Amino acid sequence: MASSVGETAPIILAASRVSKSFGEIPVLFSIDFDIRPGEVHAVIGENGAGKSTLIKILSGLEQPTSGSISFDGQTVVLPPNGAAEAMGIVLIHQEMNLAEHLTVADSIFLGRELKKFGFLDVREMRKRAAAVMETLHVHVDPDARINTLSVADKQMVEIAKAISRDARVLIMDEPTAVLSVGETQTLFEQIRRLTARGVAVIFISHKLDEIMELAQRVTVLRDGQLIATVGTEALTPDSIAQMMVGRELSNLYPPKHEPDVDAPAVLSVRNLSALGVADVSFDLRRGEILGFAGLIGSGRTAVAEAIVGLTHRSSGQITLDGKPVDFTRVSQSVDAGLAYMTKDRKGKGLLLNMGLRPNLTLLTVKKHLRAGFLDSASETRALERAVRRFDIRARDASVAVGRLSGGNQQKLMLGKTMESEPDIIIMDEPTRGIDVGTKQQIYHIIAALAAEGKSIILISSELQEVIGLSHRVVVMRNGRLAGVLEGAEITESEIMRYAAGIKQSGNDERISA
Amino acid sequence: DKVTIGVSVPAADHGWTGGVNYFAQQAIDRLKVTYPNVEFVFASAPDAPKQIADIEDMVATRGIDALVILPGDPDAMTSAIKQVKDAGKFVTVVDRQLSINGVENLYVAGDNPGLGANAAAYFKEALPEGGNIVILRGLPIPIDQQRFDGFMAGIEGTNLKVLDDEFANWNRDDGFKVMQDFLTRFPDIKGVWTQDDDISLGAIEAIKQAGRDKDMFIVGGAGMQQIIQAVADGSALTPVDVSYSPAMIATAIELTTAHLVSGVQVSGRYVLDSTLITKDNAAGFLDPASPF
Amino acid sequence: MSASAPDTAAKPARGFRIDLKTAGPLLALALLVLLGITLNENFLSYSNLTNVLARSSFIGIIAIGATFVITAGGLDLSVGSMAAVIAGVMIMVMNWLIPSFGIGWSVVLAGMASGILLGGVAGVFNGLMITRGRIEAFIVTLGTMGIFRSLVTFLANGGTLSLNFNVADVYRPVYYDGILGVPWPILVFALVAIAGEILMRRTAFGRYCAAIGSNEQVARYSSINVDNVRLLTYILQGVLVGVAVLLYVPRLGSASSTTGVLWELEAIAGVIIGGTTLKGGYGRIWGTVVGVVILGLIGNILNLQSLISPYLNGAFQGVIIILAVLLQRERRTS
Amino acid sequence: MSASAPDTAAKPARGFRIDLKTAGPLLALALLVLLGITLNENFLSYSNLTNVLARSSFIGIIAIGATFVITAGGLDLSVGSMAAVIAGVMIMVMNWLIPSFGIGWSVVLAGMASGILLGGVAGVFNGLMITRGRIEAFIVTLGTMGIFRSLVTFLANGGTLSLNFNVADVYRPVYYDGILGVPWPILVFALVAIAGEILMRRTAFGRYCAAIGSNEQVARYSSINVDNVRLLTYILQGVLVGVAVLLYVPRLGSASSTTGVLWELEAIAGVIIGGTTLKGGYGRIWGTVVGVVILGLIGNILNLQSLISPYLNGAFQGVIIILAVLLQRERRTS
Ligand SMILES: Nc1ncnc2c1ncn2[C@@H]1O[C@H](COP(=O)(O)OP(=O)(O)OP(=O)(O)O)[C@@H](O)[C@H]1O
Ligand SMILES: Nc1ncnc2c1ncn2[C@@H]1O[C@H](COP(=O)(O)OP(=O)(O)OP(=O)(O)O)[C@@H](O)[C@H]1O
Ligand SMILES: [Mg+2]
Ligand SMILES: [Mg+2]
Repeated sequence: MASSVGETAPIILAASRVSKSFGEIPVLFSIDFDIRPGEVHAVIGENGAGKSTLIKILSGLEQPTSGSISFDGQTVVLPPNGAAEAMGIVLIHQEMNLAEHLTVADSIFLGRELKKFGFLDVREMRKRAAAVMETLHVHVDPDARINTLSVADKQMVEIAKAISRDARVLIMDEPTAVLSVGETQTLFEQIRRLTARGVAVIFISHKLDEIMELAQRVTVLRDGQLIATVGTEALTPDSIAQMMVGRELSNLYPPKHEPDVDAPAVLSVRNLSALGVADVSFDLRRGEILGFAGLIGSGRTAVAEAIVGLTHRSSGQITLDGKPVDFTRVSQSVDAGLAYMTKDRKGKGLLLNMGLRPNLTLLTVKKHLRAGFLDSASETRALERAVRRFDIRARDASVAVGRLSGGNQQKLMLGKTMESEPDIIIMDEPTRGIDVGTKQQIYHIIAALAAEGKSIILISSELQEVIGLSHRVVVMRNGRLAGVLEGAEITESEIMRYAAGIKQSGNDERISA
Repeated sequence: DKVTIGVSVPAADHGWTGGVNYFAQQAIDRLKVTYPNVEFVFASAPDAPKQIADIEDMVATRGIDALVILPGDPDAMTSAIKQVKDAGKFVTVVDRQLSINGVENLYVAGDNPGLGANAAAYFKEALPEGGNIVILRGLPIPIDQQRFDGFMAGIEGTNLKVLDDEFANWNRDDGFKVMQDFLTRFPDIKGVWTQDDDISLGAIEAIKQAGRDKDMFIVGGAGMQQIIQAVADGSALTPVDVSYSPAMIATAIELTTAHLVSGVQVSGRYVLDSTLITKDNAAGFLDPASPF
Repeated sequence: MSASAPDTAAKPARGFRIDLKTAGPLLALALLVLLGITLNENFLSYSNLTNVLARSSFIGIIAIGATFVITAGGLDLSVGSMAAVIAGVMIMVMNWLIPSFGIGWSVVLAGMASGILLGGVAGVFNGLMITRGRIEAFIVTLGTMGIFRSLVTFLANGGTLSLNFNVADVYRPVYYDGILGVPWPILVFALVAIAGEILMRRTAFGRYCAAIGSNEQVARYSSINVDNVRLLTYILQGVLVGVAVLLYVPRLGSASSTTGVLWELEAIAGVIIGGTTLKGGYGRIWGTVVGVVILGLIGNILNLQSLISPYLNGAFQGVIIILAVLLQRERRTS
Repeated sequence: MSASAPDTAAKPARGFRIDLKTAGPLLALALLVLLGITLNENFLSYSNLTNVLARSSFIGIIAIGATFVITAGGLDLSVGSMAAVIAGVMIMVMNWLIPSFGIGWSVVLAGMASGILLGGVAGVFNGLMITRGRIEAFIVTLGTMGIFRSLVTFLANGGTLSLNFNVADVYRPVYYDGILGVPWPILVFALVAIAGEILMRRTAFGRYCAAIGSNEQVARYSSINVDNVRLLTYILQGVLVGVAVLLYVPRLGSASSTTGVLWELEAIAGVIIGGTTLKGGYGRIWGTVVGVVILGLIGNILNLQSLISPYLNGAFQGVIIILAVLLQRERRTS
């Protein structure tokens, strides 16, 4: 394979004619891949294309069915179970891989604890953990237990864990999926610092602009086949997308239909306070897509969870279609036509040990009862519908959901939420880990729902997405509402100003309108 | 002045120990009225460590002057009881022999080998030409072994053939199960020795269910009222029983109290015989108030 | 393989293919039966098989309840003591009602009703402490295990509670008779098993149990009322203990502090041998039935031979239990 | 641009702040002590306190092992039976060595060594079946529970194995004497607890136990040798059962099939009362010590008074256990 980067540094890690099957099912076909010190090499492809599988092979977590791996020019069999870390191959998993009971510092040093006289040097580990977190501008207590952190903070801990190791090859599987622009930039700074020191970085992302910004080379996979490895300078986001999906991707975002300014507010929130939320008020109109932007931990999820009754509300009123409601259980909000889709698909969204069908219908089991008993035919029909609508790809319906590729899990969760046919949908990072092709489909679905008269709250850390879809955008900061943007105001810089606290608006008159 | 007597018995985990608990408390209630200046401390324990803990607590916190103890596991209890003795307390041991001699001041003994021997004697008499018998044993602990050895010694040299023995854990449910399976396995059984009336009650149901109550008889032990009543009524299935009264604990408490209060000299061994209860003498063993 | 090719998309459910995980316990059962046949020609006799199944039915019915509790991520250590206290109270209620109702089925039915009711109440108590009190199931049911056991000892004054003989005669057929030669306990066990299987596989409740045991958070976010479902599992367990006791009391007509000792362990063992996961999330009623029957057969086989010293019964039991599960594992990974 | 807002996040490290979760069992302990004091003036006497602590030491030492097993997501039901078989073998070894070694410390030391060794071997067996055999810990240790118990019954021929009295006299001080008025069992318990606390908090092994119990996959991907760590927890458990038996034998001088019955339940209860999570991932040695002492005190307090019928002891115990954990929960959520 001809290198498209005119580098002279020797290849550090390479895969040669690597194939992989799970049981009978082939997922990778004779892939060649290599990376040099100081290089960022991106891997892109549709959901289920085999990206995660490839990098698992490159880090020893899976063994190839055929083909070989070479490291420092030597053909090697990588040791399993993360032992390749000792060789300097460090992986950040796509699905967060942290033990929930441990503390942040414990997690960062798990498996290579610092010791003094044979005992753990707890103080030093805490200090170093804090230092790494500092370089990432993350403010979490090194003694905090993982199960008290938000999804984004967990991702940052995962990143901290990886960059604190002496990596020669750092592999990142969609590290930015739950990060907002700010965190992403911090991460990129760290990546550049590392590559400057000669670390090789393999980077997977569905966000093409990130790839353009960071990578020198891009390898495109489609259905387990190597399509091409090319230098980024020769590419545009459009051409990458085309290589990935195999077709032209015009208009990622559908045209916004005119928001009906006179439409009644279907959901009104007044002075909502809850854990992580203070005094939030806003209205959601019928047929409207209301974006929620903000930094990590700015309280967007907390607002949503307080509305649907997942967390305790300390004060504030919520009205639905003019009627005051007080949800204390999710079932009440679902029955009232208000559904919330979590961003934590592994921890809160899907039963990883179960098949597709029970997962899809879990929220709406009652719809599939006939004479009180589950009607599996009806469930199967629902699954077939969801598979078609969201392009879910799985070996078969009985495969444990935990074995699906990340993006397909996300699609299944979308399907699950939509099964309840809600009038109001709160989507928390709905396109987390989804490829551009499917993203486009989902955007169209969201827009179509709004056009039908459904109302959508779109919580997203991807600013482009918020801007491309929303009629109005709520920006949150520190658990409070920092501003509401409308029409031409909705620009990246405006949102960032509010989010960062540079701009603050007395927006009371606007939302009470 | 005030006298405190500690009474420690095994927990009421089957019929016979249930009887021990009952008779001990009866005796205590009765004696409390008779001797207002005597205080009793009563404890029952499911196992040896707990029973040792009980008597340690009696010495350390309740200031007992005498201890009446039916040791669940005498070998394990010996040194703990010796400590009580060494602390200057009067010690009465009931039913089970300690593993060192001379620890106790008074020994009120039941006769476990005798229980087995008595039953064996009846089998020899009832089946002079011999025949097949099965044995349902208690729990694998020394008392059971003593009874079993006593029985086996008693039938040695006869034509009585022990088809098999299994543990029924002094428990009705297990008596039922083991007997059911013995009945399945052995088409010809003439006699059943259960050495305990709780086991008998379970076995009887199994025999009746199989419709073989005419083919065999069953001998238990310990003198449970229900069985004694059947013996008195002339039941063919339970023609006899062997006494082993849990009321021996009451005797021990009474003797100890008498000694402490009125200085009656009691010492040495009181062996309470295991006697064969037959239709003729059953009336003397009936006590409608007894729960056992 | 192309992107939109149907073979990569979800295929429908697999239908009636034999589940490998089921094969494990079934294989162990088959081997035990073979062992039984070689050891004793009466093993396969009608009376032996009905004996074994009938006496396995109490534990079986309780274990079916335990399957739900464990599937939903819980545990109930109190079932054995609960059985004892229910048996004791049933007997007391029946004895007490004789003067007013006279000897007959009305007394027995009243006793049965009280048993089921008490089971339900005990289940509610366990369940509320666990769900509303937020105390670990292990601790709550360890506590109630002691409490129930104490209660029955107290009620029986350390001895045995016996059912009035005349009432016992009326009640006896419930254990010893049956229809078409199948004893009632076996029939009830079969019915409870079928109902349990349907409840587990074909109702929302069963689905919710598995979801909660698999991931409580996901269940909560999926609008399942976790506390109520969990509470229901404990109530169901209590009621089923009541049902088991209905069949137990007519057998010997008595209850004491030893009634039901270690039933909890046997029930849980049956559940786990049957392939249900102890940590929750996956339960199989059918497997539980097989597991319980395996346990019943082990005892039966031990009594049918003289090769093994009775001192070693426990060792034999232990080895078989481990082997039964080992077989399952082997097949699972293959 | 700086990322997440500092004021909603990062709290300073906790330093020596009292952990609320610890406060629960400690509070329960304090209340029990208060109750003891009001019931009997001798409660706080030196002899009573040393009595209670010394006899809690067996379960305590075993429970410390169980804390590691449970933290790593395992379970060991066999500890009680294991204690019995170790005690039996120790006694047999000592009796058997008398002819060659004579009466004296050499025999006792050889017995002790054999006890520890046997514990380790039993632990290796449990651990290998679980880690290499891939059988649920519940099933393996339920199996070995039966096997060990049978073995001791078999060795004792259904009766009791008793230590030669002369050797017993040499050995006795190991339970009844001590240094500076503190009996050996208490000293050993304290030492094991301190070592356990250090092992749990200050070594990679303890950290790995928590990681494995919390998420085995994560542990595996962090290149922790999950099987070996888990195996080590069972070996540690076995060795600690051996240590407990070293102190137990001089107290009772005998072993039988009833030795150590239900110790497993008591040990697990102590662990859970102390705040360790039954499903693994979080363990607290310090809490286990408190939990075991609470259990020991409950028994002691029941003996301090004659108010409660001994038939209701179990109920009292059950209520206290639930309350001890309830206190913990209340504080935790507040
Ligand atoms: N352990 C497994 N067992 C069976 N099939 C698997 C397993 N892991 C992955 N697969 C299958 O392999 C294929 C490739 O999955 P992979 O996770 O590599 O995709 P991906 O490119 O990372 O997708 P995404 O962008 O959605 O993360 C998928 O069809 C997936 O279902
Ligand atoms: N269980 C919890 N305990 C304590 N604090 C919490 C908990 N859950 C959330 N928080 C805090 O509440 C605040 C809001 O968190 P949340 O995850 O809702 O933010 P967010 O803006 O939705 O995050 P993201 O940008 O990742 O979507 C954060 O400061 C978080 O630390
Ligand atoms: Mg992936
Ligand atoms: Mg036999």
